[in-house]
This record gives sequence, structure tokens and C-alpha cells, in this order.
Amino acid sequence: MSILLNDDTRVIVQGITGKIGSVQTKWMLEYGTKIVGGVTPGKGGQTVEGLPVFNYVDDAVKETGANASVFFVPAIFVLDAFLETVDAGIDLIVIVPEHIPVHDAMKMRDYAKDKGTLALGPTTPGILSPGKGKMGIMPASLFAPGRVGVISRSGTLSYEFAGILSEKNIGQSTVVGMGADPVVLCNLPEILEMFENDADTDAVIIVGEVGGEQEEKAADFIAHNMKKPIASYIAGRFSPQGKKMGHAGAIVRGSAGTYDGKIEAFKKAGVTVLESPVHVNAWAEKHHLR
Amino acid sequence: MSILLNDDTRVIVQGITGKIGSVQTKWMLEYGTKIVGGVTPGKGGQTVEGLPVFNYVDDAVKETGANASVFFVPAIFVLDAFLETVDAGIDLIVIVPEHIPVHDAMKMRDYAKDKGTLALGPTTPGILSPGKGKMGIMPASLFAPGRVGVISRSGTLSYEFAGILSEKNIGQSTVVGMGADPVVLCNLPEILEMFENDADTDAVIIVGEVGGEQEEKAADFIAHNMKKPIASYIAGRFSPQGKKMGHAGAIVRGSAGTYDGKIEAFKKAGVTVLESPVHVNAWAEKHHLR
Amino acid sequence: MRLHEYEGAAIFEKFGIPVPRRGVVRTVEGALRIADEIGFPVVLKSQVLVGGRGLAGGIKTAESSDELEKSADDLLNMEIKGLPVKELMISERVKIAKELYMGITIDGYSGKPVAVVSTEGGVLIEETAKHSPEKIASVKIDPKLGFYPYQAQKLLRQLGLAPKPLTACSDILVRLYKVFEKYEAIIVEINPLVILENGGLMAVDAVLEIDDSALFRLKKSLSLPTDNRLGNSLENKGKEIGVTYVDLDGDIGLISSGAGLGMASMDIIGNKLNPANFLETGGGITADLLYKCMELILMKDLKAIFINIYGGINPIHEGAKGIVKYIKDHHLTLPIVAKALGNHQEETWEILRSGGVHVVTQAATETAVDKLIDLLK
Amino acid sequence: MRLHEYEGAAIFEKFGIPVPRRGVVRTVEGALRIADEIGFPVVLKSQVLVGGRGLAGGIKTAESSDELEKSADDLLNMEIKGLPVKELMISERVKIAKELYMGITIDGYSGKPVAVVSTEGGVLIEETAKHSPEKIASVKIDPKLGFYPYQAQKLLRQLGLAPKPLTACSDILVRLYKVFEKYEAIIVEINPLVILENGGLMAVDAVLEIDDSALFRLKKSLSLPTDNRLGNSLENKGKEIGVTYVDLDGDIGLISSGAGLGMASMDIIGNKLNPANFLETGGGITADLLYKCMELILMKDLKAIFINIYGGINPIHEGAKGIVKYIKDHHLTLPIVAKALGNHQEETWEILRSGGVHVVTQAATETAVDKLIDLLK
Repeated sequence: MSILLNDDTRVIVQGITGKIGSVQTKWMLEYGTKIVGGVTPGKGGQTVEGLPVFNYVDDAVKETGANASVFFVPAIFVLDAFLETVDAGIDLIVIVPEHIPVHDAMKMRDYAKDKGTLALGPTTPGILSPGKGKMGIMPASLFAPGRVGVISRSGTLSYEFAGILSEKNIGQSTVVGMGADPVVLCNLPEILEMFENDADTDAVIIVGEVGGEQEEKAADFIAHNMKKPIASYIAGRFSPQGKKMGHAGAIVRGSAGTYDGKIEAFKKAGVTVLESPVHVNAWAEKHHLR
Repeated sequence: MSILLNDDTRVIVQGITGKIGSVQTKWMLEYGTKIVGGVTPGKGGQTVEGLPVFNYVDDAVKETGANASVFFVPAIFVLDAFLETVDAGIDLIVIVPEHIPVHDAMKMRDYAKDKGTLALGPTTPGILSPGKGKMGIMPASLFAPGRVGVISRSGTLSYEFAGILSEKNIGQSTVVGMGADPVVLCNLPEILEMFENDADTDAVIIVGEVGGEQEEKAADFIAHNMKKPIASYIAGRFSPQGKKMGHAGAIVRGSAGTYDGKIEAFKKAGVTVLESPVHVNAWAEKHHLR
Repeated sequence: MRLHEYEGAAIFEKFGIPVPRRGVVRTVEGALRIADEIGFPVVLKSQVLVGGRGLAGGIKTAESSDELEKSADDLLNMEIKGLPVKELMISERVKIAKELYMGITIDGYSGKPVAVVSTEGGVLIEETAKHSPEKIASVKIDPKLGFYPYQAQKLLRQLGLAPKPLTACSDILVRLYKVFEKYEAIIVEINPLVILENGGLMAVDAVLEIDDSALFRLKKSLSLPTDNRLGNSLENKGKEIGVTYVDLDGDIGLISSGAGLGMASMDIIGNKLNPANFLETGGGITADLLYKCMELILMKDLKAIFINIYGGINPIHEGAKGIVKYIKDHHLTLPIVAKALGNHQEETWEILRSGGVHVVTQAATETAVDKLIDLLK
Repeated sequence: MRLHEYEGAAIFEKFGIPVPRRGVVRTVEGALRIADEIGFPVVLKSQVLVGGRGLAGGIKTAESSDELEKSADDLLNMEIKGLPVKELMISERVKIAKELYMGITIDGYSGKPVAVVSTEGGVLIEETAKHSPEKIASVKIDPKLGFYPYQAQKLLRQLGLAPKPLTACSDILVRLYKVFEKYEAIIVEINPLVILENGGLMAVDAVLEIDDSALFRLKKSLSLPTDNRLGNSLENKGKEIGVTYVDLDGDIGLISSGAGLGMASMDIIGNKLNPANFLETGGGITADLLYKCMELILMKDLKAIFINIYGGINPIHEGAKGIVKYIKDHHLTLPIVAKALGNHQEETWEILRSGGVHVVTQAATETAVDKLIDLLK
């Protein structure tokens, strides 16, 4: 087993007729993902890569039995399409697009929580379970099957870690992109819990970055709930200060959000802190991961 | 027992320092109601009729153990005060004021339902259980203790029915004003259910009026759930057409809302239909009510 | 408060709903000027705040200046259901392929807004509702969440529209909901929403009724006069003093506290007497208010007055004082029957009797009506 | 997009938040004219989009025309953190009894707005947060329900304010939330919110930062220029072509795909080399975009270029084509190291090598950084 994606996952691609949606559909199919159809309003009846295209998500669900959806919908339409998808009863939604208004993301998060729908993103490369399938844009060549779980706030850093591990023949069970936005639809501890409960994952790598308090909350969760070995890397130690959230943000978070605060929280929780991505090899060796 | 009001009911009066609030407090106290305090923002620390006044509802609850509230708050402040009162954990709220914006009433209703708070009104004379107490403005002289439940959409018609019954020594268990607005916080079937389950109520009188579909829904509820004798009067048979809700309203409701539709629904449900309030005496005699 | 069509159309336009080119005029010359601007053919629509103006002949079309001149003159000299036509809206006549209906109102029982759509727009929409319910679809809206295009589409899909008009309709319905929300409407309605021959959509009528209770916070964004919008001057006067007044044809003045009691009084009077009005005071009876109520109902020729009031909010003897003051100020001699119960009722009866009012002290309204009939024999 | 104080103040005013009388000027003469209108003493505030302008000397007061003339001239010839002061806000100087703080931002972890208030307003508010957390209170807001006076009061009660300023503050906080909601803010802030000597309240600063991703639907209601608002012209240019560009002091050009990978690159470069910038392409690499990125980073004098990209959304060889086209068009000879992995990577490497780029094919960024250091020896 892997987390999130499994043999019962039947995926639709929203925005399938777009340039990106159609190419990514091809790549997801090539990787063995069970894609059952697509949705683009007004393009119902067409086919893409041999898959049926529907106007509405509920039609797609009814006709294909889909239970998961990956979004390549233009940012300004994502909120509406997301609510539609939740209402249609889809269990897992991956929001790849970036530049979703954060006030929309708050509404999406709230709605998904209310209805018990699991959603990742926005601005996520998606999920990839090597050898099983992928929902999103992760470039398949960098991944290898194995027993290490990776969860990353940054899309490209998840590729970097998978690439480094794969080069040393250390495979991954599932690689999850949380999404890089300030408000994401699923927080870090929820993913960690899935990895902890996954029989096919032996250890977990958390790829974080400065800003927000996902890592601090995760550290707290790990200290109380996790037994598997965990390594973490926080990007941004030497980075120019990014977007400043003003006083209110700084006040609310206190020391949360800083590199030092995150590192300290992880160390307290017994998490191995990696100073650089390439150090993951030594950690994997120490824990005999493969 | 009576419904809604009982020996454990500890009432606060919101807007207690106003002209109407203070007079009505006096009258409610004179009727034996257990009033424990009042709330008027900015008037905390004063007393009215010997009762402590608080600035905030949560303070009043903490200090007095209040679990019910009756509103004499100006219409434009009612929404805010209502949400505050629900949040403070009050179980029963009676909204006496009229002219509450209906979009506010929709929000209030939704919030109360979400939090499981029972609320009556807006534009209700309140609740009166003869000999026990009252929350609201019902003039005590017209009521007498007994075993007939009265539920009325119209304030003054509830007085008319109670008056007619009392003159014939037929007492009431509880008289409930639902509120005369198009959107009320508690619908007719919910009150009927309480009367059906009340050991001290032998029969129920429903005082309805043309417009809306409370009576139609109540008829449906009665047919399936009630055993006690029920009489009903619908005001508006010969009345000039009131506010017209336009096509949309008429379309949504179909024949609901008309005098004939309501009468027909009640008759089908086995409810005695009274052509005039005074006919209630014959019905009461037939059922040996007292 | 119901808005005129032209006021509603201006708001719809601001919210991005397509409406015809148009202008509002009070004269034939004005009508000609507007028609010149927008080009013939045009439609002339009487701006009166009653339903059914089309069936009453209040809407005409004109192909030429001559025709326009005549029609405008006719309409501006016309009354519709007793209301004189003072304003005309002159608007472009569009080429209609199909008429739809859409509206949003409040479903009182669930306490939620409800959107209603139909493929059968036009004057007979209520008939359609009765006889072809399958041509009508509706959905309740959670006002906390708002109303999104996907929900509008889901509703409109039930009507079997083609994809293109469906998307355009859903866009308009979402905008209509924003009007409903922003203006705290009791009803917003487009009937008909026209599919044009060129495939576009246009809102050819605009109904917008605002919750009077919300006007206090809408006045700024509305910037419309809110007074004197009722057709009848006495009804406007009632609104001014804060009571509900409905004008009727009879000769018995009727004052009641509460709409329910007022309606019951009408029912009990039945065909035995003819009320001249229906005046409902609402809560909070004061001496001043009842004085003004007497003044208002006596603007008509009355044979008698029937007063049916309960004191709840205020002690009722205050109201009695106002009635008696009016009687004395105006040396009123016509028969007055009053049933007045509630707090301070004994005091009330005494005061009323001091003004020569026939007081009924029993609860049943029948007794009071019988008394009045007796007096008029 | 962060608004200037005067832009924010105008919006606050429109939402009923009391703000000082004021005017915005670009010249000393303008400053004198405004001061004459509102009367001395006045405050002169530099309108630059960076924090800490007060501590940097960007705010002055003037009691007289002479003083104003001198201060205005000083400020208009000043730079704050590298930004020239082009505009001054001249505003009335109010008599301050106490300075409070209030702000609303987004709590990312819960995904909800959060309101923050403090009795210790002023420039040192973040210090207060660290050392006297009891003087700060905050509450999360359910955006579905909105933010009501009773909630604002409940929050403000924690600060122990007297009833009168508490009610007035809660009114302002509720209005501030409406600004936050309407303008899809990332942050709105009043610091300080001043209790005046006469007991009134006034928002003496106005911070409003709008979510860039929401600008598409806000442009109409904002009616403000949305371009070129960043202090640095290269950063503005980055925004124009759709990438995040941060200007730095070094001499190594840095292009990365993704902020995380960019930050990791910076971390790994550490103190070994000095980046001249931080350019993050976001998703969707195309030939055209990478051509423009090359153009942008080469507006500075560079010793070498470091490219660290992954192809996810698009096949990565497209981006490579853009890089090589730029190299050939401009006969670029400076050393370029590129680590480029993802879809079509072999093709990508071939293309890059054809432009003389040193290609690294391993995943670890270290390898690429080592290669660059080697080349620069």
C-alpha cells in the first residue's frame, strides 16, 4: 500500500482539454495511473487520450465511478470547480494550479473540512506513488519504488529529494506535495499520520521552508504520535526575507515561521535535521532504508 | 409541566434598561417569572427592578446562571445580540421586537439551528404558562391555568383565544407566539411536538393565518405524529390580499399560503377547523377540556 | 419597498446583467427624444407599482414617431388599477427567440433564499407553475456559502437548455443573487429573461422588492426616494405614521392591533358590514399613535368605527387616551365600538366610555361586531 | 500588493474608519498648500512601501510654514532603504492620549482570518508581542459568518479597556474586517489606533496589503495603478514577466524553478559565492519565459550564472531552448552551470550543451554548486 493513491483510486482530470491538462493526462496514463475521464465545461462529449470528457463533475462521477480528481483548471475558476467537485462526492482532490486567491483557498479549505473531503494544494505538484501512479505533475523519471515517505511544502524540492534518494537506490513509498501557498487544504500533521499508519512506509522525510507554522505543528504532532524515523530539511536559512506579513503576522506567530524556530521544534521532537538535501543519504544509510 | 418554561428556567431580559424592557420586566416578575438579571451594553452595574444589569450576555450567564433570554433590543441590534446570546450558551431565546430585517432573521435561524439553540420570533409576544411565568409581553389578565396548549402565528389572536377560553374557565397549559414574520426561528411542527409530548397538555389550538406554509407543514406533521385533539383557526379568509411575494413566491409555494389550501390540509390531517375564534368553545366542550 | 422597473434595471445593469437600452420620461416629447436616441421600434412601458400592467394595456410598442406620440399620450393619460401613469420607460424592442423566467425569493419555512427558473417565461408563469411543474426548477441556497455558478448550472440543467444559453443564464442568475443579497431583497425577478435571435440574453423586465425593515442600512447604497411609493395616498400616510393601512371600499373604519386580529375582525365582519379600510397598528400602542390612526381613517367618510385592540407592549389605556382626545378635539359623534383588553384594561374602559365609545369587555370579537351591527340598525 | 498609506487611508475613510485630515503632495509648495488647509501643526509622512520608515527618519512634524518647508524639502530629497521619497502625506497632528494596535491577517495553519489587538500600539508592537504577550489578544474569525461587534468586543475586553473606547474600537475593528474582506487583504492594520485627548479615536496609519492573486477581480473597485509598486525596478520587471525576483548584492545570477528550490540553492551556495539575485520562475517554464529571465538577470553585471530547474508542468527542454537562444543572440561567454531534470531531460541536456552550458545531471544541488565554484577558480 501507499498513502492517498491505491488500486481503488479512479481519477478524473479537471481541465483535461487544456494544453497542460492534456499533456499531463498523457504522462499520468503513461505512469500507470488509473485515469477514467476528464471534465471541461462546454467540452463534454470530446475525448482526450481516449478518455471521455464531461461538462460536469457529477456526470463524470456517475459515468466513470471516479473518486479522485486532479485540477488543471485556471486559477480564477478553481473555487467554483472545487465546490462542485466536493458536492459531487469525490474523496480526494489535488489542486495543481498556482495563484489561487487566498480568500478562495480559505473558503475551499473550510468547505472540504465540513464535507470531510481530503484535498491537497493549491500550488502542489501532486502525489506520486512510484510504480503505482501519480496525480499531478511530478516528473516520473526522478522517482523509484521503495519504503521512504516524502512530504514537501515545495514542489521542486520534493523532486530534488526523490532524485537524490533514487540515485542511491533508495525508493519512495509515496511523495506528497502539500502545496506552497500560505493556506493549504491539508496540513502537515494529517499527512504524517497517514505515513505513520502506512505499512509500506518505514521512514518519512519532511521538506519544509521558512514561513508559516506547519513545521512547528508537525513537530508537536510527531512528539506525541509518531514512532517512525523522521528527517527534515528546512529551506530558507540564508534566503532574503520573503513576503513580509506585517506586524499582525509576526505577532500571531511569535517565533514560529523562522528557520531557527522550526529547527528547534524539530530537534525537540526527535526529528533528524538535515542541513542540506544531500545529507539525506547518510540518514537513510543509518536507518538502513531502501 | 408546561412546555418551554419550567421551574428551572432562569431568564435574563436583554434591553432591560429601555422603557419597554423595564416595564415588561416588572410585569414578568409580577407574574412570577424567575427573572435573574438583564443585559444592556454600556449599562452594566445598574439595577432594574432590583435585578443586576450586565454589559455582556456571557457575564450575565456566569453571574446569574441564566439559561433563557427575552429580547427587547432595538431591531437594528438584534442580529448581533442574538449571536452573542447563542454563543453565551443560552438555551431558549424569545425575540419580541418587530421589523427585524428578514436577511438577518435567516442568519439568526441558521446560527441557532447550527448550535442547537431554541428561539422564538421575531415579532412574537413570547410564551406564557399560566400561573408559572411568562417570557414576553402577553397581558396576564387574559390567561388562566389549565390543560389546553395554544400556538399562534399572530400575537393578538393568541390573546383573543386565551381570553375566550378563560372566560369559559378553560385554562391553558402554555400559550406560544411563534412570531409573525415570514421567516421565524422555530417552525410550527417543532412546537406541536413539544405539546404532544407534554403530560400537562390535553389538546392544542393552532392559530394560523394566510401566507407562508407553516400550516401545511404542520398538517403533515400532525397526520403522522400527533394523537391529541387539535383545533385550528386560519385568519385572513376575507382579508385584502397582503404583501404579494411576486411570481417566485407563488411558484415555489403553489397552492400553499391560501386560506383554502390550509383548511384543506388541516381537514385531511383530522384537525378541527374553526370558522371563527369563538367556535373554540364548542370544540372544547366536545373534548371535555378544562 | 418595490422598485420601479427602471430603477431595478439600473441596478441589474450595475451588476452586469444585460438590459435593454432605455430611458424614462414623463412627457410625449421626452419619449420622442429617447426613441430617437435608441432607434425604432421601441417599447413603451408604464412605470406603475402594480402587477399585471401588461394585461391592463400598460405596455405598447411603436414603429414610428407618429405611433409613439399617440401611444405615449394614451399611456400618460391612463390609470392602471387606480394608479395614474406618470412615467414611461422607453426601451429598445429586442428580437425574441425564447422567453425564460428566473427569480430569487425567500422560502419562509426553511428560512433560506430560493432560486426559481423556468423555460416558460412571460405573463403566464404562475399558470405554468400550476399546470406544468416539470418546466420549473428551484433550489434552496445556503446564504452563508453564497451562490456559485456550478449551483446555478445544476439548477438550470434541469430545464434542458443547450450548453451555451445555460452558461450565460447561470452567469446572470449568479449576478441576480448578488443583487438579492446586496439589496436585502424579498424578491428579485427577471420575467422574461429573453434569449435573443442573435443568441444573446437580455433581462426585459426587472422586479426588485426590498425588505422595508432593512432600508435603514440600504438608504446610502440605494440613493432612491423611499417615501410615498405606495399607489394610494392614504396607504402612504399609514406608512409615514408607522402602521399598515390598506384602503377598501366600505364605510366602517377598522383599527386593530396586530395583522392576525385585523384579519380575524374582517373575517367575522364578513359580509355583514363593509370596512372602509384595514388599519393595523403593530406593537407599541401610544396615545399619539392612536390619535393619528383616528385622523387617518377619518380621511374617508365613515358610518361607524370598529376598534379591536389588545395591550401587550404598552399599557392599553395610553392608546385609549389618544382615541378619546381625537373624539373630543373633533366633536366626533359617529358610533364607535371598541374591544380593548390587556394591561390596565379597566382604566382603559373608563377612559373610552368618557369619550362616548361603546366598550365591549369580552374577548370574542363576535360580541363587538354584534354590538356594532346593533348600533347601526 | 501593498498600498501606500494615503491609498489605504482613503479606503478606511470610505468604510467609516476615522482618519486624520490629510493631503498627498510631491512638492514643497504642495505641502504648504495642504498645511494651510488643515492648519498647523502637521505631520509629514514619506510615502514609501517599506516598513520602519519612522525609525529611518521618514516622518517629521512641523509647527510652522518655515519648519514645514525645510522638512518637506529634506524628505523629498531622501532615500529610505534605497527607495527615493517621491510623495509626502501631510496630515493634521492629533493630540494623542494613548496608542492602540489592531490588525487582521490570515492564520495560514487554520486557514482563517485572525484579528489581533493590543493596548501597546506604536513602532515597538512586535517587541510587545515577544515580551508582554498579555498585552495582546487575538481571535480567529469564521469567514462564512463574518465578524460581528459582539465578537470584536469579546476580543477587546481582554485588553481591559474602558467601556466607551471599547465600543468605539470594536466598531472600527468590524469596519476594518469589512475592508479586509472586500479587498481580499493579506493584512490590514492600524498602528497606531489613537485614543485622542478628547476621547475620540483615529487611525493614524493605514496598512493594507492585497492578495496579488485576487487583483484580477479587484481592479475595478480599487481603481489604483497596480504595476510598478515594488521599490526596485528589476523586481517590478520580474513581476511584469510573471516571476519572483529579489535583488541582491552579489555577482552570480540565480535562476530556479520553485521558491523552495531557490531557497535551497541559496542555502547551499551559502557564503561560498554571492548571488546577485533570486529569480524564481514558478511553474510553467517556456522558452520565452527563460529567455526573459536571462535578460532580466543580465541587467546586472554577473560573473557567472547558476540555473537550477525541474520540469514538471511543461517539458523542460522548452526552457532550455530559451536559455540557449539568449546565449546565442547575445554571444554570451560567461560561465553558466545548469542542473535541469524532469520530463525530456536528456534532450534538455543536449540543447544546453549546444549553448556551451555546463550541465549537471545529478539531483543534488551541491554537485552543481561545486561545479560552479570549480569553474570560477
